Amino acid sequence: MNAPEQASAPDDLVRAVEATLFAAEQPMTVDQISAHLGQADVRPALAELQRHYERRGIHLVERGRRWHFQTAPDLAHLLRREKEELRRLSRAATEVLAIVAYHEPVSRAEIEAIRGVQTAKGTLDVLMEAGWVRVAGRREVPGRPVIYATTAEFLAHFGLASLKELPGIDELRAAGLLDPVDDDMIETAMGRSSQDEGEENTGEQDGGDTDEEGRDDSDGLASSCHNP
Amino acid sequence: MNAPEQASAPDDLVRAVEATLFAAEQPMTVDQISAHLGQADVRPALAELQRHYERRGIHLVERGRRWHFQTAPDLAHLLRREKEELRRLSRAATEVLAIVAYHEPVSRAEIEAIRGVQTAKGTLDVLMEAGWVRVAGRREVPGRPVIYATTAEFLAHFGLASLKELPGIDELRAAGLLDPVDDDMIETAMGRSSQDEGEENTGEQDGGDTDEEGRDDSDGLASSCHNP
Amino acid sequence: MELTPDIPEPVDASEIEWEGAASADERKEALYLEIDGWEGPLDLLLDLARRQKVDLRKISILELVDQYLTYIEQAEALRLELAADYLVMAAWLAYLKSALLLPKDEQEDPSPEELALRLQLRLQRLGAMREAAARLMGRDRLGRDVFLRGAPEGLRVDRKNLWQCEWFDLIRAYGDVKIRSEPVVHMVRERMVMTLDSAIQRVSSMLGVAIDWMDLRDFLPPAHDSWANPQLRKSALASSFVAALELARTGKAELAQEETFGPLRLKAVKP
Repeated sequence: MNAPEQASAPDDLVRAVEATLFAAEQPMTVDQISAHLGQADVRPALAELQRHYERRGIHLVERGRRWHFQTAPDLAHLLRREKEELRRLSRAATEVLAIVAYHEPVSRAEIEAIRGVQTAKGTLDVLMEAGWVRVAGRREVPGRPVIYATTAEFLAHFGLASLKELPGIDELRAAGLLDPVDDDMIETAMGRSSQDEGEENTGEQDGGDTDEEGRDDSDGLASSCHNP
Repeated sequence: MNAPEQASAPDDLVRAVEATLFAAEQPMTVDQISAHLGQADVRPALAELQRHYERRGIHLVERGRRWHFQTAPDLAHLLRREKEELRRLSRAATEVLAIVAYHEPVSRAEIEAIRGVQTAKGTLDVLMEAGWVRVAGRREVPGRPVIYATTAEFLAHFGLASLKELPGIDELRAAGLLDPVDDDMIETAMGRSSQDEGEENTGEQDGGDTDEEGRDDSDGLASSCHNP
Repeated sequence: MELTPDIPEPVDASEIEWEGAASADERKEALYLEIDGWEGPLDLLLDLARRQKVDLRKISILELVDQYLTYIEQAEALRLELAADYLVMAAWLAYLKSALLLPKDEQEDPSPEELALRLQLRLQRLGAMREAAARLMGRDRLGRDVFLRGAPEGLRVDRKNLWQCEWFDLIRAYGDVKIRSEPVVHMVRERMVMTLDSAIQRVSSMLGVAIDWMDLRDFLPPAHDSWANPQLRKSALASSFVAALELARTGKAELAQEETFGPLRLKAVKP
């Protein structure tokens, strides 16, 4: 199992990239590393480092076009104990996160259509506060709803190089399960009358986040769904 | 120079020590590492890691019986990179610099008295950052004000052998640098209006004492009295 | 909703991490108690569908409808107050069921089969996201399973100003300071003037010997030697003018000017 690059000392650029990423407080893009090292072409060095580290206790990984070192996943059991517990996400939040990731960019109404319930304002806030979800603009349809997408931090946190690595995404797409929801009949069946939709749109036109609050209050019907 | 430990993948204990020290927020003693890894004897692993990393961009070092990773000393310059930006000295700063050069050593109060306006502390700071002005002690008067003087860098930047090479008042005057802008205008106005007058005018324009004319604003008033 | 004392506290959704379908069995017994366990009718339907223990693509919609309606009846029997959307869904499912059982030729568009398929797709979609969420949460997560460097040195880019100043700007600035701040006193010292006193003296003595009107300019010293300086001449003219005004004020001289800007003439007033 002798990898050739391990047999000799790394060259200066490889050492420099290694030291830079090691010292960095944030994951870095190729451009950032390159700018830090006098515009050198750092890609070959990154590839060499990635190979070098792949069997070590530290790995060099690319997440959403950003590179960082992290401990090897198989050593998690040794390291976990001293680290603080991650805040546990509510079931609703994990579901919303998955929907954003698999469908992005996605509006709140679309999230709600998939889940079949209103999404409390706090749920998206929690995900945005965690740095995993961001506002990605507005959809250019009537009402111009805000649309959401995931962030580079999301990819880094869940160990994904890109959204293409989301578990099972290809199968889900092939099965048509990631297609846009367009089903008025069932919308109606679930108590989300067209009147509600209208209000929603009006709310979103007001822009900003305040509309979300208003909606939760006004949709007394919907909120009472799971909180009778 | 093929070190034997590089030829194969590190064993699990080595990987565990590597990951542990990588993720540690503080340097760790052998006992702490060992306690973390089920009381394993980690010394051989530390020795192997130290050998492995000694030619890389990261080193494993022991300081005061505690172990930690750090950037290789020869790459330390990468951690603090300087980016130089060309910036033009502000008008106020240029004036203060000139005053220091002509009057050094000079206190801030004196600079303000000469400029006739308050001088922000930041202005002197900029000049000191530029390396052109330094604190040259304190004046032994009540309040012991700090006094400022120019530096060797100042002379070098402006290509001066010494401050004596600064042009004297007479030279400034000859170069027209002491002609007040406002009075220049009056001068022009007078020149035009007195052209019909002849001799006096010619004298003014040719005269060696050009500096005198127009210096006193009241002259303008006086001349208009008799200039038809 | 009113809970009788023997009904266990509903699980707060914000406290639990979604565990996927695994808990469905455990919940079976307490089905009718867990109104708060579902986030709306679709959630309940999904849970019921999972109880069929088949692929979501193969669930029996009719069976599902029956299960849902049974659940609603149970809840009503327990006099649990159901949210409106559960009841709307129940009504819709009852309609769907009857439509599915009707002869085919009387169907409207979309057909009940189509509606059943869509419902099934909805459940699949939600189910897929539930599973995806669970798989996502189960990945090696940064800060839980894998860790960044604990104490990175940090990279710093210090911006350093490279100050620029040209020689001419420096000298020019000093010139400006001098111009702005040199006190007037300085200029007076350097300038040759005829003082008002000497002008009064000169004008009044000359006026004493004059017989007729004299132009003010004739009172000035001859324009040669030290008096050739034009600046000094201006000063002498100004001072002589003021002297003339002063003599006129004190009644020692008369002033006359025939036209605007014309020659100013003066003559002694004989006592």
